[in-house]
Amino acid sequence: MTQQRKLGFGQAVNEALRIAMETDPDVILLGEDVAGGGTREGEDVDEMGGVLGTTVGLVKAFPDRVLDTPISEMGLIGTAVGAAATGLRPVAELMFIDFLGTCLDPLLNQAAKLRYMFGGKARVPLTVRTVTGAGMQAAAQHSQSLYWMTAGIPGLKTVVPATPHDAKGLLLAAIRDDDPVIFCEPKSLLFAPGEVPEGDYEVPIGKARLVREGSDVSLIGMGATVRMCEGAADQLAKEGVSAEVLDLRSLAPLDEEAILATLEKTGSVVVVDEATPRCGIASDVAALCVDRGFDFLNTPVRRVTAPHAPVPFSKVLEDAYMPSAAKIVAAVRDLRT
Amino acid sequence: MTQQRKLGFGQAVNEALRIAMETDPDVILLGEDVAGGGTREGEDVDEMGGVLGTTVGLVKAFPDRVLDTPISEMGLIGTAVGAAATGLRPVAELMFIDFLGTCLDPLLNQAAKLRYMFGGKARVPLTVRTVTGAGMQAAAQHSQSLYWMTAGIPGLKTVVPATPHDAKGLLLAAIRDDDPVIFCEPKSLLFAPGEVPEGDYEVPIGKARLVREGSDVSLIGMGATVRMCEGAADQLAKEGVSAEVLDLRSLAPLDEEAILATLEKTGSVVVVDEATPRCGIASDVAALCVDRGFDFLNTPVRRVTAPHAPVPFSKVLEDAYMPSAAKIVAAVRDLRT
Amino acid sequence: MQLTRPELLDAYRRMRMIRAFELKLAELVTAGKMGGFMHLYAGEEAVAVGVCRHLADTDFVASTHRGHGHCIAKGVDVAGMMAELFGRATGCNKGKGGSMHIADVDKGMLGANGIVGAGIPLATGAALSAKLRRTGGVAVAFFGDGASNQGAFHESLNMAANWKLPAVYVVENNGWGEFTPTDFVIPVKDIAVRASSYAMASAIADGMDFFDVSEKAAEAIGRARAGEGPTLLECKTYRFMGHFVGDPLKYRTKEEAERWMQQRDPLDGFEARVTEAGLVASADLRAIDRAVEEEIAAAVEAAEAAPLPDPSEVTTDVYVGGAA
Amino acid sequence: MQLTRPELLDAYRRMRMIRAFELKLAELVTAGKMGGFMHLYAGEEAVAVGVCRHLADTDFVASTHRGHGHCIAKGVDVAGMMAELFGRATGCNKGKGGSMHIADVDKGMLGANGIVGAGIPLATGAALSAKLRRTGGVAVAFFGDGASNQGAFHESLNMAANWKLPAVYVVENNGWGEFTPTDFVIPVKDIAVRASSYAMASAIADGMDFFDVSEKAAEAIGRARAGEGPTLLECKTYRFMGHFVGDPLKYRTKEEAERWMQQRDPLDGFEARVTEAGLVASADLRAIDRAVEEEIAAAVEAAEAAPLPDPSEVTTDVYVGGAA
Ligand SMILES: Cc1ncc(C[n+]2csc(CCOP(=O)(O)OP(=O)(O)O)c2C)c(N)n1
Ligand SMILES: Cc1ncc(C[n+]2csc(CCOP(=O)(O)OP(=O)(O)O)c2C)c(N)n1
Ligand SMILES: [Mg+2]
Ligand SMILES: [Mg+2]
Repeated sequence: MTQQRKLGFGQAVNEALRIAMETDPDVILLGEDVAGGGTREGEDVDEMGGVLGTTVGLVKAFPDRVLDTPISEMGLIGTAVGAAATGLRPVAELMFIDFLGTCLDPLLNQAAKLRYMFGGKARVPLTVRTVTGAGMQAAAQHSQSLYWMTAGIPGLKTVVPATPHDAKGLLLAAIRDDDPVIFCEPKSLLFAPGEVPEGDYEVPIGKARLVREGSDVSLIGMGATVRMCEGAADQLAKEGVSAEVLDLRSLAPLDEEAILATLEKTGSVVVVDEATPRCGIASDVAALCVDRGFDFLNTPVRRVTAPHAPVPFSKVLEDAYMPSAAKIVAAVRDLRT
Repeated sequence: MTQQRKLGFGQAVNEALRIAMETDPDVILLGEDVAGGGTREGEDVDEMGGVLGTTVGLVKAFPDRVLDTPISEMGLIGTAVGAAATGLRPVAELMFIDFLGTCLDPLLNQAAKLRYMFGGKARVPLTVRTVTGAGMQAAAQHSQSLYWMTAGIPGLKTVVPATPHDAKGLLLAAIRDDDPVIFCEPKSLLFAPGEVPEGDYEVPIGKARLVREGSDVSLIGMGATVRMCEGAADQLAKEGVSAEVLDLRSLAPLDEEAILATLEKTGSVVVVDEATPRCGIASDVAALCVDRGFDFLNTPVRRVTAPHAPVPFSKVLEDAYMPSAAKIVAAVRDLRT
Repeated sequence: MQLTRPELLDAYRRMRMIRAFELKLAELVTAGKMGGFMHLYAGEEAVAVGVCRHLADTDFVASTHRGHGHCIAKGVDVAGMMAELFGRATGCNKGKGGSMHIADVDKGMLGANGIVGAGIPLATGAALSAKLRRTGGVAVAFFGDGASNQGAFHESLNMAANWKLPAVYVVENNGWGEFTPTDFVIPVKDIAVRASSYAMASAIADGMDFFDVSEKAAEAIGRARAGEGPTLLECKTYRFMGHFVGDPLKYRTKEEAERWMQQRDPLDGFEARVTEAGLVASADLRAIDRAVEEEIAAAVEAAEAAPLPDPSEVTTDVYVGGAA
Repeated sequence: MQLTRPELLDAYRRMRMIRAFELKLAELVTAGKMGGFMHLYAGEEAVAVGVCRHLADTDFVASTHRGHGHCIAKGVDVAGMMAELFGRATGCNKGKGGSMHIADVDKGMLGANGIVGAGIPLATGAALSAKLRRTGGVAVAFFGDGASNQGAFHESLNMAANWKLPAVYVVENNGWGEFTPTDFVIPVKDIAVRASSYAMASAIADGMDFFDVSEKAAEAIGRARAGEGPTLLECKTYRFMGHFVGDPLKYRTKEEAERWMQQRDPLDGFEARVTEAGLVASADLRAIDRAVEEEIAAAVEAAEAAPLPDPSEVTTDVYVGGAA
């Protein structure tokens, strides 16, 4: 592979948005400050392009297609659903997934169900971009990993890329998907650079990524925890344990075959998720292993997740709260003794 | 045990509310039509006491403490949270749990987190009563079993009684609990009668109920699926299979010890939930079995749930959608071949 | 605004169709031939028909839990609706939606909605589509007085006013939200005043008078098409039957209901107006009544004879890609 | 409404404390000594202090993401706040909340809130408690112009007006919501007009003028205590610093900000007014300035020296019953 340029995760998202808008006039962006205000006539000011700068520059390129909304999540997401059902292909930004509580209905009862309730006579090609996860001391209401709530809703798809490469390709796939897709941008990865191909490409939704091969244990992560799994694998290698690392990428649909394949290979699984432990992706993976994968299991399936608690503010507490390579290594050691 | 009187599930709830209000002046009810309108001066009309009549009569007994609200779930649940944090012990009604999408934030980010965010300096003794489940052809937006969403939120408790006896005792425990509790009333059980003791008693939150003893397989259900598990156990008994039936009752906290105890006894578990399959209680139970219960497992853990789809309207489709004794029996047979 | 004779007959036919359809459903549900939660539109016919007569299939409406009237007014096939309510495979939603989700997107009918207030942002989105895609279309949200207390109402109207969207927000103020009188939960007399929070145009129509609704809807829709922004149109009306089929109606007085039904029935009012003006003869209307009854009887017969959905349909239509 | 000399000095001391506290935080965050998302209240001091001076510990306030000013005005201990922002075990939230959740329920401070608009129903609930428990207390919700576009605003004000709750809704209209000018997202000039949707009393105060805010807040709080229902009080103000610490401020002109800071600084206005009236000498105010600086310096020192929370604290306080 030829030497590629490196982009931050956010820059990769920005590039995907630009390509999607260039290739389809029905793609629009709407959200709070996605243009970024400050565009009054004759004033020497510049737009912010989102609270984290992810959409910077797009309003200049597509002046009529990047819409700042009021702080009205129910209104803006509901409007995006209605627009998607009537010909547009909107990319709505929910600034942080923690705000899901202000706009769940249009996703839960409208976007996810219109097609089914109407007997197949509707499509809702909506993408909701949102920021997830902890690690920036943003505290209890700006650090959650609530993708389990959307992943559990039939009719929605939910993806969480772990690299800038996948961020660009999965976002392009999400926007062009005819079903509603929740696209998660892990806070702790937003500025991490990685290789990103030029041009237009898609990463298929529903396919996990085998990050590294191994034979003794399978470390299954997603989003921000993939790096932790890789760190743990490095450490375990030093201890003579060969760990395979799988990046789920797509939380709904889940790539069951990839999970079962790595389980069959190693016989032992540790699932690592930033989210809280109850009713989450980690439980689904474990449940799959003990159902269809039962005959392959040589050890218990361990889940390394956040505790059943809100996200604390103080750095020491937030560190104690989050999964880490060390916690993964400890879980693997425990499985092998 | 002396012959007891029988009450419907809804009547048991009504009785619990009356006792709670009699024994604590800070207990109030608020919700849409919980009084039930129609109480204009001098008009010969009567109140409805809720869309399903569950709260009938209470406004007459406690005129200032049963409040009809506008159709404003965010406002009424948020108000209930604020009231709970400042001295009242509100019982708010969310008419159907499907409406969670209009009022998730006050539960997810306020009720569940205030105490933690404030370093233990707040308590939110709130109870939210809500109706769950399918079986009445109420279709996609009035038939969901979304208790997995609240069970997954740290700081909330979630219970779903399966009998009028437990409905009364769990509701009294929920109202008197100093943490926020989501109390689920399965639609299909609301008018099913059962024995209910007179007077004031509580059923502890966090404790499962062993419904029947068995030695070959454990059927673990909750709410409306407990009856299905019992029906399946009857059928299996005819086939010479001894099934133990466990009623979880409390979804959060989960009675892990009771689950592990029945697994240890039978070595084989089938979890039965009316909810959709992803990120649900069934996955949590299976994940627990393959983690702490691994050494007891003789068979895969099977989940009998609704499919990953919205709830359909047509009776034939709704029947195909829901779990049933027959589906449970089939799952057990499959495990044993 | 003078209506032609065909227009008058069509308006009457639609109003009569709604009335007859709803009465038939009450009969079928009470007889146990039909299931589900059923909210009937009888009494409010002039609103749906007075508004929708100004709309084309390319214009969108978002409806409520009380959606049959909006469907019929918007041109959804009555036989398909009846089959849907019988849960048949031939229903307009393949039997998957039922009364609370009855829809036909091809007719610009974005569905009844089981979530009070949820149709308001959907219509707002349809209006945004129309504006950005320059279709020349408009979007209408129908919703009740109770729905005007939902946050979705506030957020949507603010956005629509801000963006001058081609939308019309029609609040059907029937004096009740389930069993609670409107004045118990709304401290203002006219919901139309809420437009002032968004510097939005507003109007109040007599929802029992087809001509008044039609005229004010024409103005609002005209403004929307002309790019002059949205309107909040309040129609004062009354629900003749219970909140749902089976409602014991013990919370409101018989007198109140009878007053409305005897003095303000929109079909009677229409008939008096057009016959007195000599535009249409009663005999013409009776002929329509008979035709409507026959169409409904045929729809029931066809629906009862139609096949039920195959159980395998339970997991289709979840995703465009196919099964779940 | 004449203030006594001690009242004037106390008001100035609180406003100065807020200003100095916020400037110190900007310094600490920029220096990397403090983390988290930090929204500063500098410029809006007259609003928090002008309102809260009429409240007792038994009255409740619900705040916003920009909550330090409301805390200080409501009497929350500054050392405890500083320790909280340093994430220390001695913080008023044990280091678990931080800036966006800083609170002290014992002082009637129901917390900053990371969810825009979420404090409005919380205050409404506190007002319901006060009314039903007959405490004689009132509840105040502080929120921004942007928050007035949230459904929670609409639903809460409607309920409060309906029930005549002892509540005051204080909208801090600072002309911006993050980087978006208020007039980009709100089509009405005065947010106060939104009270008319609920037949609620309303008033507009100059949020840079402590005396005007204090007077209008007194009237609103008086009405609430007297059982005459809630008020929507709009205070026109301006945020002197960025939306958050680190905001490059490229979206608004320097001129706009300088105009406000030079001509409308609430502290300067207060000083001019009281010294010209001969009620207080500038020297007295300088003495307060010094005392405030010392108190803050001491708070920083104490906080930096204070212990961090024990990692085991991560799972305490989730439930009253104890650990998760
Ligand atoms: C979000 C939500 N809350 C509550 C309900 C239950 N509900 C169904 S209809 C209704 C009353 C609606 O009143 P209104 O908006 O005036 O319409 P109407 O029934 O009078 O036509 C209620 C409370 C619901 N379906 N959705
Ligand atoms: C529900 C929700 N949406 C969006 C945000 C992100 N956000 C934080 S502050 C803010 C602007 C708030 O503006 P305003 O209400 O005017 O208060 P101000 O910051 O001007 O004091 C936004 C959009 C949030 N925290 N919560
Ligand atoms: Mg109504
Ligand atoms: Mg502002």
